Amino acid sequence: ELTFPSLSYRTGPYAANGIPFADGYADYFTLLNERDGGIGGEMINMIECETGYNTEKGVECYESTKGEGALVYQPLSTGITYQLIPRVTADGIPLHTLGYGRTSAANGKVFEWVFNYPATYWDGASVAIKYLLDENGGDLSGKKIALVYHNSAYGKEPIRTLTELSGQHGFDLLELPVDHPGQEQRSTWVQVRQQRPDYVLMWGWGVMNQVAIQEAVNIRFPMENFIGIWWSGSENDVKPAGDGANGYKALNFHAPGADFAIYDDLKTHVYDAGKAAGAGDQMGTVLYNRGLYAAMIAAEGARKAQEIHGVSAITPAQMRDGLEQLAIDEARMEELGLGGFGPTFESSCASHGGSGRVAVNQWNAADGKWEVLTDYIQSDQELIGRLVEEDSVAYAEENGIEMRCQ
Amino acid sequence: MPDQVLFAIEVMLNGLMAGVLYALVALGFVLIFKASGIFNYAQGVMALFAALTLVGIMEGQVPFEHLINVVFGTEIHGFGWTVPALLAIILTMVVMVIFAWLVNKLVLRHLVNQEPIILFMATIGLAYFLEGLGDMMWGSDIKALDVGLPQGLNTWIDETTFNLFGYGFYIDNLDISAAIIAALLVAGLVVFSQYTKQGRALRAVADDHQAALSVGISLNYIWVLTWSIAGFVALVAGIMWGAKSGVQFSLSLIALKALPVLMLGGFTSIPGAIVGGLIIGVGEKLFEFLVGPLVGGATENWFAYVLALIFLVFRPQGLFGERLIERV
Amino acid sequence: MIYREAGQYRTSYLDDGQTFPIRLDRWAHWLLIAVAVLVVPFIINDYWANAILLPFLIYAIAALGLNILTGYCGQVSLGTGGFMAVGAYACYKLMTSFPDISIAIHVVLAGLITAIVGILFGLPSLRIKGFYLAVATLAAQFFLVWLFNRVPWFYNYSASGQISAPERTIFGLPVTGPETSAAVTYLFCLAFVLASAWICRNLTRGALGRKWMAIRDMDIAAEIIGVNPLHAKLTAFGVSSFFVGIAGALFFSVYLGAVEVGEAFGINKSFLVLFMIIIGGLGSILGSFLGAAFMVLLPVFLKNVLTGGLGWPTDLAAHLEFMIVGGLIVFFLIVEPHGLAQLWRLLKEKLRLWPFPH
Amino acid sequence: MTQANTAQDAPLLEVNNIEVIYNSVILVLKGVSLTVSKGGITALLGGNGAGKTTTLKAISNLVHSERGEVTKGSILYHGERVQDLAPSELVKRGVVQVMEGRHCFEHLTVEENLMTGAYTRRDGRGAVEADLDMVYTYFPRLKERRKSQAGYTSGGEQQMCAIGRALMSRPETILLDEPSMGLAPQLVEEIFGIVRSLNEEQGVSFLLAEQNTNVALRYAHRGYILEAGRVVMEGAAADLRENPDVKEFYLGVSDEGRKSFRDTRSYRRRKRWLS
Amino acid sequence: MLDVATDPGADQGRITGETLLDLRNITLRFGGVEAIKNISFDIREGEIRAIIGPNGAGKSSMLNVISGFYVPQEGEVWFNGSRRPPMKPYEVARQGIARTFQNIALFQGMTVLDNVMTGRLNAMNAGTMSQALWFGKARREEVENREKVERVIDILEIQHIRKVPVGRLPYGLKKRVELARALAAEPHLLLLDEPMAGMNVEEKEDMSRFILDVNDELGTTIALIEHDMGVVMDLSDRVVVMDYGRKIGDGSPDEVRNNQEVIDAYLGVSHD
Ligand SMILES: Nc1ncnc2c1ncn2[C@@H]1O[C@H](COP(=O)(O)OP(=O)(O)OP(=O)(O)O)[C@@H](O)[C@H]1O
Ligand SMILES: Nc1ncnc2c1ncn2[C@@H]1O[C@H](COP(=O)(O)OP(=O)(O)OP(=O)(O)O)[C@@H](O)[C@H]1O
Ligand SMILES: [Mg+2]
Ligand SMILES: [Mg+2]
Repeated sequence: ELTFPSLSYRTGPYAANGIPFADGYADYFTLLNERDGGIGGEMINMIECETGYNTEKGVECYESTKGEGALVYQPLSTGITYQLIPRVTADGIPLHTLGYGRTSAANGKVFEWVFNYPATYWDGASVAIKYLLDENGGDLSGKKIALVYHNSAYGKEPIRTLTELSGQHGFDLLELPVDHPGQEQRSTWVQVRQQRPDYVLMWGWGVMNQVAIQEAVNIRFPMENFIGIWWSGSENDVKPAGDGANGYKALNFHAPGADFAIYDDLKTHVYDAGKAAGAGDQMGTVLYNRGLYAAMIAAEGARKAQEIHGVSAITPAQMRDGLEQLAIDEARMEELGLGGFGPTFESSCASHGGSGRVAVNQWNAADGKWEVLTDYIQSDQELIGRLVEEDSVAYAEENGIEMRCQ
Repeated sequence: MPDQVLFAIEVMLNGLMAGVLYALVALGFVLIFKASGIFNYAQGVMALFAALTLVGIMEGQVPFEHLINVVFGTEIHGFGWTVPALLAIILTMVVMVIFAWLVNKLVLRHLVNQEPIILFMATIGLAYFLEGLGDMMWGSDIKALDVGLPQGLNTWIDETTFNLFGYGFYIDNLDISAAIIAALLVAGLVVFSQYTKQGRALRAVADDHQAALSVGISLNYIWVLTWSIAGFVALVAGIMWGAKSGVQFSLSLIALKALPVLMLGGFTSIPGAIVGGLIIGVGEKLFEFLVGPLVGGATENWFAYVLALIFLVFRPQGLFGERLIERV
Repeated sequence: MIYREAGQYRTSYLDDGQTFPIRLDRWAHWLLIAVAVLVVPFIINDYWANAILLPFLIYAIAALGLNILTGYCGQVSLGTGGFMAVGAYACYKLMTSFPDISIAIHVVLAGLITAIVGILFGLPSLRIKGFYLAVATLAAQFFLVWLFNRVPWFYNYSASGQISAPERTIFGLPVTGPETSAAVTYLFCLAFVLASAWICRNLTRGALGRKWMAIRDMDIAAEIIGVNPLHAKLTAFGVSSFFVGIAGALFFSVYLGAVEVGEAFGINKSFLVLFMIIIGGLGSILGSFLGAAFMVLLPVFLKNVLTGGLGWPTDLAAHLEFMIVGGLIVFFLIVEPHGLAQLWRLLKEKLRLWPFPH
Repeated sequence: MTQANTAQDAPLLEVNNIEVIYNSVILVLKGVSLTVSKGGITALLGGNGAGKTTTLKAISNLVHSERGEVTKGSILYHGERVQDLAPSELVKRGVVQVMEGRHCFEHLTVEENLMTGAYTRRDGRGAVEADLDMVYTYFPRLKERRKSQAGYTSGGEQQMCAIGRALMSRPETILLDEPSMGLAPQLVEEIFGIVRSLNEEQGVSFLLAEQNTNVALRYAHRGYILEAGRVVMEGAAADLRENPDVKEFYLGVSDEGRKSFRDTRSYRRRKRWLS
Repeated sequence: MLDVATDPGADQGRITGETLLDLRNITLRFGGVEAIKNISFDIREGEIRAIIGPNGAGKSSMLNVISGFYVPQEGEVWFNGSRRPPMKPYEVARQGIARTFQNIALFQGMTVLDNVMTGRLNAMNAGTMSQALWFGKARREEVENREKVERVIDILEIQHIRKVPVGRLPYGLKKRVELARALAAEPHLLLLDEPMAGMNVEEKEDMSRFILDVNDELGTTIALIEHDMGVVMDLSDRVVVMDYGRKIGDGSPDEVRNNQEVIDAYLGVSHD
């Protein structure tokens, strides 16, 4: 039996986002159990534990499940991630933070147990600028770009990268923090209106996203110049603003929608069998797909581990090896029924951060769905590599961690 | 006029509007405080619950859908009808009255003549309960709420001011409706509480439960009445805020925006809620505009409280609150 | 029939003022401490320590602190989260600036620093009373959180904006950082809890405690009979913040190991600790413990029963958990408005009369 | 005791052997029985903590709001059981209590306080205004202070306000708890004068708990003496006044006439009925 | 202190000491209400001084002026021979003025014992540290002061309710506890605001005894507001009469009793 805990949040302020992710995560494992009899002959045991996006509950969930042979944690909250990094390091259990958490954990030399592929926030910032460069014929000088961000560690993540990039490309960066929870953003958007930035980037979460998009609609900010990070790019964020949100863009490292072969299997083996998680109404939404994607990576990691170690009932340490040698390529995704679903990437002992390739999606309000606008764009690896190195080395020194993979 | 001044005026106007929205939430608190001396921690959750119920009814959701599906293995997904906004609002009001009745029956009645802090605690219990109940009844997803109020930049103001100053002011239509509704509500409530027998009884209850009982005021009746009105105010606040951000859990957090307003205006004053709202709205927006950039922004949350604090140091009972009786 | 006051004589005023006037209570109390110190560390595991006992102990300290201010001195505070943050960040700065000094000393110093901050924010209490005072403490709450989030010096300029506790040992055993053992962290916190409870008890049974309670019950009368309100209120703010600061320091360094201020020390924390003392019993040391237990243990218990035991889906279980916690709060209030501690006291009073009710 | 005598025999309010327990542990009344006859003035006397206030609150049903309970016995008004009625229901039936210790609504003005007294009345504005005038003629001092917040009036003014407020509901029976407390001697006489005139002219019945035994027994028709939660003596007021114990302990007169307060020597004396 | 023989006749109108407290031309206004209008009177060392007058005359306000809670708009307060500068109430208390209140102001959440102990707060000044550790001075002080308090408790016969929360006490006992609290402070000047309201004759007799004993034994000067003329006439050495904020009489009980203005405004019929 392979145990995968799912630290989900179906309640609390971010429940609306937690539910689809948890459903997707669960449904994928159910599919493997139902269709393939688990992974490599081992059935999957997924333990769901409610965190309510609360760090203390997250710790409780971790402690209560780690004894059950948990193979990898997907804590789904930056706060909980930071609690768990030292704990998983001590306990020797892999931690996968899919496009969130601590960016510099991409450096596997320092963070042996932490994985954050396929892309990090810094990749996101870099890709956003790259995309804008593209739109402007490679030149952003003299342009003004505003960053509307959640005033927390998460929201502040891209600032360093963007500051570097603004130096490189000569655009002005306007920082506009929004305090939690972000229900009232009038002064932020009045400022946007006065300062007339050419583009607005957003690192938001929860209700902040909905209000920001609504306010942008209100001031008639051109939606196509408004780009959110992947946590600001779900149906939940745009729907409350109605038609006004049409054209809003968001980054993503996987595809939206249900046009994938795997959905056929899900339908036969999971939905129609009455085994869908939750209310069973989230299929194909961005966050459901993200849950699916996270589960897929976990499963592939386990498969890889089985392959390397030649045992089916793997240990967390073996799981780490599997995750560390993971290679997701087109062919494999096609096999899984997920052709083109996400970027290809490979990981190694030193690199836990994936390829850093991110696509831009756009909201089509009329059809009520997200559309893929670009291919997966490669982030500025040189710059990000440098930043990751700096930060992780500082962490290693502070905590007396020895570099591995030398 | 120089740009900065124009901007400041625009910021101020928007502050006024935001203030009205805060005041809408604060009003609910004031009502219940006035009528029973209870600081109703559950007011924010009530706004959420009211808005959830409204959307639920409008969209023909089946209450406890998920629970029913899990327990009975059914596949219910809504009644399949929609209800017009006005009717839904009325039905929601009925639900809120039932809620008020239950609160009185199950909670308040047993806590007559207790100290304020204990009643406060009871409302915390209520908030927890309602939080769980709301989610269980209507689900935790974000719901768009549209009762037909106009939203977005008001073109007329934009154009007029543009012609005048060469810079168009941004005022949200929704805020304008909120201001009108708030004005009506406040006027009505002021008349009710100051000039009617029930209003007087309400204030008497807040002062001394026992004495109120002894003159024949029925606490049950008064409490059902005020909690119903507070439920109505919560619904209005829920509609306004829900239209901005969608109806979701975070709606209950608007209570935090109402707190400084409440304290500045005075817990017992209905006009105080409005005036306090306006002062806080303008104050925090202007501060963010003028000082925010120097200190890194996102100052609104704490500045609202600091502003209230400054006022309170000079008037410890809030701007319009009743003077604390200090006698021996 | 054993539970009796009769036949237990006291011969000095000190005896009369002791914490547990009834012998059986005294024995039960010592037995409890003996079990907590001598037995629990040997049977404890990571889950019990990290998920249950540590939060319980740490919240108990915070509740004790707030109870001094709100329960004993009558000043409603909603700034507990902010003051805990001061403790946490002070502890972090001390830990990283003076790595060679014992962590126990850092925790105490963090408490003292918080006490100073607490006194500062307590100043408005001279003019502002009742629920209105909450505004001053809320200003503290929001301002402090904003400050720790905004000024990079507090988090040593780390890119993540989080603070994380480096490893520190006591008697060679790690109490912070990843390599801790359940028993050590538990005992470390337990030591602080016992000391705090003992100090609180001492303070509240003596002259200072009476000053606080006098201010709480009727501030004007207290002033007229000779209590200096400034002194009483500010000492309450100081002592209270001291304990809250210690709780914050432990919360960060021993329990969580890494925190982000807005998330760990937000307004919710202030409310949570306030709920604890109201439910447990205002102005009662036992109440602080009972309240902390109620708010920390009950949800975990319910969750384990509902999802673990009955196999409910997690979301329904979580919703039901909210409803049950809320329902129980109301239920307990109706049974006994003055909190669990008072309920306990009345039960004992009944027991004393048993089997003859009147 | 002139006209009132005629109607005095019909019992209006009967309290039969009630027990009251606070907080479900403190037993305060241990079987109290008394009757108030229609149109009578009944005095309830007794030392501190005897249970007078508790008795009145048990009748008006305010004990519930202090976490007290009537556990035994019954209370009948007009022969009907009333102990399960809400206090407001009782007021509607004409029983109103003036609580011990003033209990004015501090933040309301004196006049608003009086007006809340008329809360249950349905007989129109005019009648209420007339009664307001009546209260003001009884207590001219209140008229002077009518616009000030009750919390800021003097102790005696608050006492008048509380009594006036009860009168405003046009009750049939008034439960008066220590009306004379804190009032100037002249005013005490006046208040009892008002009690008597209401009783004689409008047939209002009174149950009054009073420490000022002297005055109380002068105006009452009947008296009960309560000690430690039990009725220890009852009888016509005139008889009680002649009782030597009552004389010594409640009226402060011994055989040699009124004693000076300076003359009391010892603290502990035994009442004969308590031996 | 029990059963000290005093000759009642000789006590009345006895010669008392120096002027302890002198109120000169006090005027106190609340907005439009003039509660005290230009009143002067003095209280001598060791005497029992009664203040009487109709309701709302300004008696309680006068006590509040003395204890520093109200600051008069005009006039001077002389205490112990020197003019008292503006002071906070707690500073006044520390000069040795204790009082009871008309509407009982006990600390509801505390037991009788703790309430009375609050009377001794000004005598207890162990540092916070010592208190926190319950060591040294704090511990010593607690015992010493407890002894004093127990004496007061004994005198006032409230031993049996020592551990009862005051909220549960009947009215009359509360008054007695309040007196105990004031006495515990061992004041120089004791201000009593209607200490016997709500008591029956027997209890008033007891209270009178307590007051007399305190006055005799400890030499405490007492200012007393009371509506029971019997008590006032029997106990007091001198009486001030107030009406509508004015002083309408001042002198020995006999003088006051026969003053026509006083009879009209206050006594109504003459009392024996
Ligand atoms: N709420 C309460 N909780 C507990 N005990 C109470 C409560 N109210 C009164 N008691 C107790 O009940 C007894 C009777 O009190 P009650 O107030 O009825 O006396 P009383 O005769 O009115 O005295 P007084 O003349 O002083 O007003 C007292 O011993 C008192 O301690
Ligand atoms: N803080 C205040 N604000 C306004 N008015 C006040 C205040 N304190 C007292 N008064 C008024 O001053 C007058 C005198 O009040 P005070 O309490 O001194 O009367 P008193 O002589 O003690 O009367 P009683 O015998 O009824 O207690 C009253 O009319 C009262 O309403
Ligand atoms: Mg009484
Ligand atoms: Mg007075």
